[in-house]
Amino acid sequence: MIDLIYLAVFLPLLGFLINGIFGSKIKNVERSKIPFLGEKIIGLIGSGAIGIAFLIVIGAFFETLSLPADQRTNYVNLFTWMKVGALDVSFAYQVDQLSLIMALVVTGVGFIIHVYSIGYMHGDRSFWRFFAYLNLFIFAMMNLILADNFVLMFLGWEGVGLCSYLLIGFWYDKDFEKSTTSAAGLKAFVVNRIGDVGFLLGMFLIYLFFDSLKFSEVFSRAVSFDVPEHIFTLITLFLFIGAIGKSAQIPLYVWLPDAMAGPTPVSALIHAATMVTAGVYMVARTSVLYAMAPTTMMIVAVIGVFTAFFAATIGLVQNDIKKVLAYSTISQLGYMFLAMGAGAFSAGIFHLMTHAFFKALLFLGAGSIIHAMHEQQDIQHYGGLKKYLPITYGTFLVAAMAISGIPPLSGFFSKDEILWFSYTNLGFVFWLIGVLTAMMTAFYMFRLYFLTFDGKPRFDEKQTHPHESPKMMTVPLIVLAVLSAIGGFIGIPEIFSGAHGNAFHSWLSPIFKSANLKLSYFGAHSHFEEYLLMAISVAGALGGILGAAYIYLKRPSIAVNTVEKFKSIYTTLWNKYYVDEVYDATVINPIVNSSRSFLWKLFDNKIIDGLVNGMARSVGDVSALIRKLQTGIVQSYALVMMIGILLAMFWLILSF
Amino acid sequence: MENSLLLTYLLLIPFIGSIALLFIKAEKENLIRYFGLGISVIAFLLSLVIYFNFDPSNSSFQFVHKFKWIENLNINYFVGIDGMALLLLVLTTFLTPLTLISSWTSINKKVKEFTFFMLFLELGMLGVFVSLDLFLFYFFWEAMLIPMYFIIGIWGGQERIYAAVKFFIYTMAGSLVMLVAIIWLAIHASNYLGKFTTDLVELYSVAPLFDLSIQNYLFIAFALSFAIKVPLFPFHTWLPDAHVQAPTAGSVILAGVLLKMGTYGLLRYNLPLFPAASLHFASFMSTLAVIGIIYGALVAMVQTDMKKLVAYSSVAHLGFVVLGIFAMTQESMQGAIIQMINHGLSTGALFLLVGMLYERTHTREISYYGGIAKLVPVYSFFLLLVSLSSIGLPGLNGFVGEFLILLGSFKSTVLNSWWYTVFATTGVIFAAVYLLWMYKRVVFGKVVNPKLNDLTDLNKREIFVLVPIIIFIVWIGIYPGTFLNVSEKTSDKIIERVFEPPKVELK
Amino acid sequence: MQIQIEYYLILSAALFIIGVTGVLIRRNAIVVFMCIELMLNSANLTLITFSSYLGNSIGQLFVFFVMAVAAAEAAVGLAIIIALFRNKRTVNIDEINIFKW
Amino acid sequence: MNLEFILFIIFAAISVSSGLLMITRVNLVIAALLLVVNFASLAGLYLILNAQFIAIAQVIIYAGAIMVFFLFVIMLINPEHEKKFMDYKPQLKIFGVIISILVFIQLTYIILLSKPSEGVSREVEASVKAGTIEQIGRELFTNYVLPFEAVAYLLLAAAIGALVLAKKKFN
Repeated sequence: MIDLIYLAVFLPLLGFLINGIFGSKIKNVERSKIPFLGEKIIGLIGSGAIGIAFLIVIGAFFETLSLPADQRTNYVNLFTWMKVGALDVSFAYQVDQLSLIMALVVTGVGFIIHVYSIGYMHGDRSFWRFFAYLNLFIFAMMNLILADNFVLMFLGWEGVGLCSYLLIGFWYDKDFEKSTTSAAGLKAFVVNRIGDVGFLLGMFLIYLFFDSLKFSEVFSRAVSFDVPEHIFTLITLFLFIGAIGKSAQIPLYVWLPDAMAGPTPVSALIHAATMVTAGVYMVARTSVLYAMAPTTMMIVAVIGVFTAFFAATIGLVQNDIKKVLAYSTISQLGYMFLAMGAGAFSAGIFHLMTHAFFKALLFLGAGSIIHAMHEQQDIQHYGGLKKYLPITYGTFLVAAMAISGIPPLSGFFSKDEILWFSYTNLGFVFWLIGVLTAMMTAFYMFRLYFLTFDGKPRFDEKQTHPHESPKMMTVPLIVLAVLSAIGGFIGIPEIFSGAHGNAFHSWLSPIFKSANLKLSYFGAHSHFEEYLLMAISVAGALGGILGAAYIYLKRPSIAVNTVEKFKSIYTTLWNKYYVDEVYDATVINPIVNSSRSFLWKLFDNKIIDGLVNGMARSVGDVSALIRKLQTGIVQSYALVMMIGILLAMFWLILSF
Repeated sequence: MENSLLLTYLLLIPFIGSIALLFIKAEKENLIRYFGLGISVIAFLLSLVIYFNFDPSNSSFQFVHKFKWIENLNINYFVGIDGMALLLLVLTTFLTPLTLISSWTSINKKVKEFTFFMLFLELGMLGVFVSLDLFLFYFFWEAMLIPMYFIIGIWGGQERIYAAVKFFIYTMAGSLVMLVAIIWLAIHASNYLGKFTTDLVELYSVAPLFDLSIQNYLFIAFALSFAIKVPLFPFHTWLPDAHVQAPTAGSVILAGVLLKMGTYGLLRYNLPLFPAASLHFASFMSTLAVIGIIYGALVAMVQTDMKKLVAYSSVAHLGFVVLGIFAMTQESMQGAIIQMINHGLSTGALFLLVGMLYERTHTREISYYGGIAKLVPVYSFFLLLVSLSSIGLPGLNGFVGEFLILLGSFKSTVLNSWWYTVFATTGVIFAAVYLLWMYKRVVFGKVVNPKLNDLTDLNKREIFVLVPIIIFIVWIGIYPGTFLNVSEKTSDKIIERVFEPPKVELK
Repeated sequence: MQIQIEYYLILSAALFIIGVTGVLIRRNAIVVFMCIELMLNSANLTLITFSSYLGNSIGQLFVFFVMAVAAAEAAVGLAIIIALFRNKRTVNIDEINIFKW
Repeated sequence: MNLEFILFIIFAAISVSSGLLMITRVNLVIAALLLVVNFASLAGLYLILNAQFIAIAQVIIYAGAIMVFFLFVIMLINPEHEKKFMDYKPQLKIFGVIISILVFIQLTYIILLSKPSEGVSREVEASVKAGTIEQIGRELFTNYVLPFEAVAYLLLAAAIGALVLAKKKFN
C-alpha cells in the first residue's frame, strides 16, 4: 500500500477535476425516484475520493507498522519536477511515521467532514464547487504532508492557502462583518503569503548551505556539515515565519478569525483541524534544524505560549460562536508551538491530532447549531438548545470537556504532556502561563456551552424552530466525539502506562531521534512533581468550568457587572486588542496610500513620465527658442554670417 | 544539413502570407481572417517541426543558414537558434494565431490592414529571435516597431496616437544608441578580426577581449535599448500607455513577445559579448530589477484600470527575469528563460481576458465591475487561474520561474548579497495583493452595477483561445522539464561565456 | 615696378568689404542688391587676377559664368523687389520680415 | 613707375571711392550711376590684366545691361529716399561696420602673410594668350560646353521667372 500512496494524493485531485469541470452539469442530473440525485453524485465523488485515500493511508500505516522500526521511512518517487544545477526536485513522497500520522488525521477527519458537508451544504447553489474545492484542499494538504522535499511541501503549503482563500470567499456575494467574505479570503491569502516569503527565504538558505532541498539530504547534512549556529537560527527563524503565517500565531494570526466567513465545514477542516496545523507539522518535520538553533527554539516557545494566552483572553468575551472557536484554535496552536519550542515534538504532534478531533467536532457542532438556528451565530441569541439538539448537545459537551483537559478525554493527555514538558524543559513561567490559559480555555468553552445549550432560550421560539440535523451530519459528530473521547489513549504518559511506555512517542521517536540527541535537557523530576502539576492543571480546568457555570447559569449579573466595572478592558478584548486596526493604520493604509498618491500619481506619472515627456517637450521648447532667432530681417542674418566669417578667419590666422 | 533552411522558411511564411494578403479584396473580411489565421497556423506547425528537430544536447547554434548580403561589410543574412531562441520562437508562433482568433470580432474596421500588420509583426519578431548577425538583428528589431506603431495607432483606444508615438520614439531612441554601439563594436572588433563584420559568432570570440572601459560603454548602449524594451525601471512609462491604448491583440503580442526581446537581447548580446562589463554592472542592473519588482507591484496595486494594472505587473514580472539574468547562476538563468515564457503566457492570457471583458462592456474601470462571478462563472474561473499563475502559485507556471530565479539569485556569487533576493521575494506578497484585490473587486461581491446584468459568458471561440494557454500554464507548472531541457545547454553556455571568456591573440 | 598680385587681392578684398558694409548698413533693398553686385565683381576681379598671373583662361571662363548668373540673379531679384513693392509698398528690408518663423 | 602701375592706381582709386560713395548715397539714381563708374573702372583693371574679352563683357553686361535694369526698376517703383540710412538700429549698423573692417584687416593680413607673389610671377605672353577671345571660346565650346548650356537654360529660366514675378500681385 505504501507504493500506492500517490493515489491517496491524486485521487482527491481527480475528484476535484471531475467535480470542478463537470460539477455544474452533474448537479442538474435528476431522477424522479431519487431526490437531489445530482448532489448525491457530487457528494459521493467528493467524499469517495477522500474515503479511498483514507483507506490507502490506513493500509500504508499498517504496512509500515509491520516493518522493523528502522525501515519505516519509505519513498515513492513519481517524476522529476525541476532539475537545474544542483537542484533536483521531484514529485516524490516520503512515507514515514510522522507523515502517516498526519495523513491519517487529514484523510480521516477530512472524510468525516466531507460526509458532514453533504448534509450541511445541501441545496447550496454551488454545491459542486464546494466539493471541488474541498478535494483540491485535501490534494494540496497531502502534498504538504507527504512531500519528501521542501519545494513540494511549499506546493502543498501554497495550495492549501489557495483553497483556504477560495473557501473563505465561497459565498462571494455575502457580507461579512464590515466588508465581504472575499475580503476575508484575500486577507487570509495575503497574510499567509507574508509567511510564505519567510518559508521561501528559509528554503533559499537551506539550499545555499546544504545544496539540496530534499528532507533526507538536508537533515543528514545538517548534522554532518560544519555550518555555524547563527545560520541555523536564521534558517529556522525564516521557516518559523512561514509557520507563524500558516498557523496563525502572533503577529500574523489576524486572518484566522476572519476566515470564519467561510462555510462552517471549511472552518472545521481547514481552519481548525488540518491546514492551520501545517506550521506545527513543518516545525516537527524540520526538528533537526530547530534542534541546532536553541535561540529559535526559545522564540518558538515564547511566541507559542504568548499566542496561547493572548488568544484565550480574546476568546473570553467573543459572542460569535465561530469566533470563540477561532480564537480557541489560535490558542491551542500556541500550545503546539510551545511544545515544539520545548523540544517536545511528539507531544506537539499528539496535541495536533487530538485537537484535530475535538476542534473539528466543535466546529461541526457549531455548524449544526447554526444550521438549526437559521444562520444565527450570536450566542446571545441561543440558550436552552439542549432539548432541541440532543446529539449535537452530547457531542459538543464531549468536545468541550476534551479541550478543557478533563481526564480521561483526549485533550487531557495531550495538553498535560505539553505542560509537563514546558515545565521540565523551559521553566515554571511557561508552565504557569500554560495553566492559566488552560483555565481560561475551560472557562470560555463552557461559557459557550452554557450560553448555547443551558438556560432558557433567548430566541423567539415561535419564529425559530430549531431541529436536529440530519443523519448525514450527526453521524460524523458521533464518530468525532468517540475519537475525541478515546483518542488520547494512544499516548498515555509513562507514569500511567508504566512499562509499556508512551505508544505514540515510541512510534514517532525515530523521526525526532537526531533532534532529541542535540537537545539535552537535564534535571531529574520526580513522579510526584508530575502528579502534582497534573492535578493542578485539572483543578484549574475544573475551576474554569465551574466558574463559567456559576457566572452564566446562576448569576448572569456577575458577567454584566464585571463588564461594567472593567469597561475599558472589556472593549479592548471585544475589539481584539485593536490589532486589525493597528495593522490597517500602520502597515496597510500607508502602503496603499503612498503607493497611490506618491508612487503612482506623483513619482510615476509626474517624475518618471514627466522626465520622459519633459525631455520630449524640452526638445520642442529649445526649438521654439532657437526659432526666435529667425527675425526675418536679412541683414541680421548677414551680420551673424560675418561674425562667423570673422571668427573662422581668426581661427585660420591663429593656426598659421 | 537539409533542414538548415527551416528557419528561412519560417520567416518566409508570414512574409509571403502578408504579401499575398494584399491581393485579397478588403471587403472579404472573413476570408482575410481565415487566411491570416491559416498563415499563422502554418507558421506554428513549422515551428513545431523545428522544435522536434532541435537537438537539446547540442549547445551551439542550430539550423544555421548563412547567405551573403552586403559583401563589402561582411554583413550576412545569418540565422540560427539555440534553446532559448527556440522557446521564444515557438511562443511567438503560438501566440500569433491565438491573438488573431481573439480579435475575430473585436477588430471590425480595416481588417485587411490589421491582419497584414499582424503577419508583418510576426515576421519581425521571428526575425529578431533567429538573427545571428547584428545588422540583421537590428533590421528586424526596428522593422517590428512599424506594425506595432500602426496597430496601436489605428486600432487603439482614445489616446492611441499619443501612446503610439510615445512607444515608437521611446523605443527608437534606445535603438539608435544600440545602432551606434553595433557599429562601434564591429569597427573595434575589426582590430582583432582584421575585417569589419557584424557576424555574431565571430564577435563572440573577440568582443570579450575589449578593454573594460570600452565594454562598459558598449554594454550601456546595448542595455539601454534592451532596458527600454523590457521595460526596466525607470524606463517603463511607455508601457502602461501603450498597453492601455493598444487593442487586445496588440497588448498580448506586446506583453507576450515584444517585451521578451529586451531580456532576450540581454542574454544574447550583453552577457556573452561583454562579460566583464556584465559582471561590472550586474549589481546595478539587479538593483534596478529589484526596484522594478517592488515598484511595479506597488503601483499596480493602486491602479483603477485593469489593463494598466496588468501592464504594471509586467514591470514587476520582468524585473524577476532581469534579476535572474544578472544573478548569473544556472538556476536563475534557467528560471529567467522559463519566466520569459511564463510571462508571455500568463500576462498574454490576462490581457486576453481583460480584452474579452472590454469587448462586452467597453470599460476597463475596476470600479465598474463587481460580482460578475455569478454572471460569468467560466470567465471568472479562467481569470482566477491565470491570476494565480501570474501570482506564482506552485503547480502553475509562474512559480517555477520565480522560484528558480530567487533561488539562483540567493546563491549568486556575482551579486554576493542576500538583500536582492530578500526584497525581490517580498514582491511575491504584492503580486498576490494586486491581482487578488483586483479579482475580488471585479469578480466577487454583489452585482452593484445593473448594466452588468446582461453580461454574457465566454463563447466557444474565446474558450478555444484560452484553453491552449491554460494547458501550457499547467504543463510548465507541473512538468517544466520539457522546457528546461531545451534551454539548459543554452544557459550553461551563456554562463560559461561570462565566466570563461575566450582568449584569442590580437591579429 | 611690377604690380604685385597682392595689390589686386587687397583691392578685391576692399571692394568686397565695401559691398558687405553696404549690405549691412543700407535699408533699401535695391542698394543692398547693388552691393551684392559689387561683391560679385570683387570676386570676379580675384578670378581674373589669378587667371592673368597664372596664364590660364579658366578663371576668365568662370567670370563669364558669374556674369551670366549675375544677370539672371538681377533679373529675378529685381522682379521680386517689384513684386514685394507692389504688396508692401516698401523696399525697406527691415520692414520686410515674412521669413520670420 | 610705369604706365601700368599708374593706371592701376587710378582705376583702383576710382573703384574704391565710387564703391564707398555708392553705399553712402541717399539718392538711388546717384548710387546706381556710381556703381556704373565702379564697374567701368573694374573693366579698366581687367584690361590691365590682359583680359580683353572679359573687360568688354563687363562693360556691356554689367555697366550696360544690368545697371540699366537697375535704373529701370528704380524709375519704376520710385521709392522714397532713405532719410538717413543710420536711423534704424544705429548701434547694430556701427557694429556691422566694425565687423566689416575687422574682416578686411584679417583678409589683408592673410593676403600679406601668405605672400602669393612668391609663388606666381606674371608672364605677359601667357596672360595675353589666356585673355583672347579665341582661347576663351575654345575652352567654352569644348571643355565647358555643358556649363555653358546650363547657363543658357538658367538665363531662360530667369527671364521667365522675372516675367512671372513682376507681372502680377502675389495674392
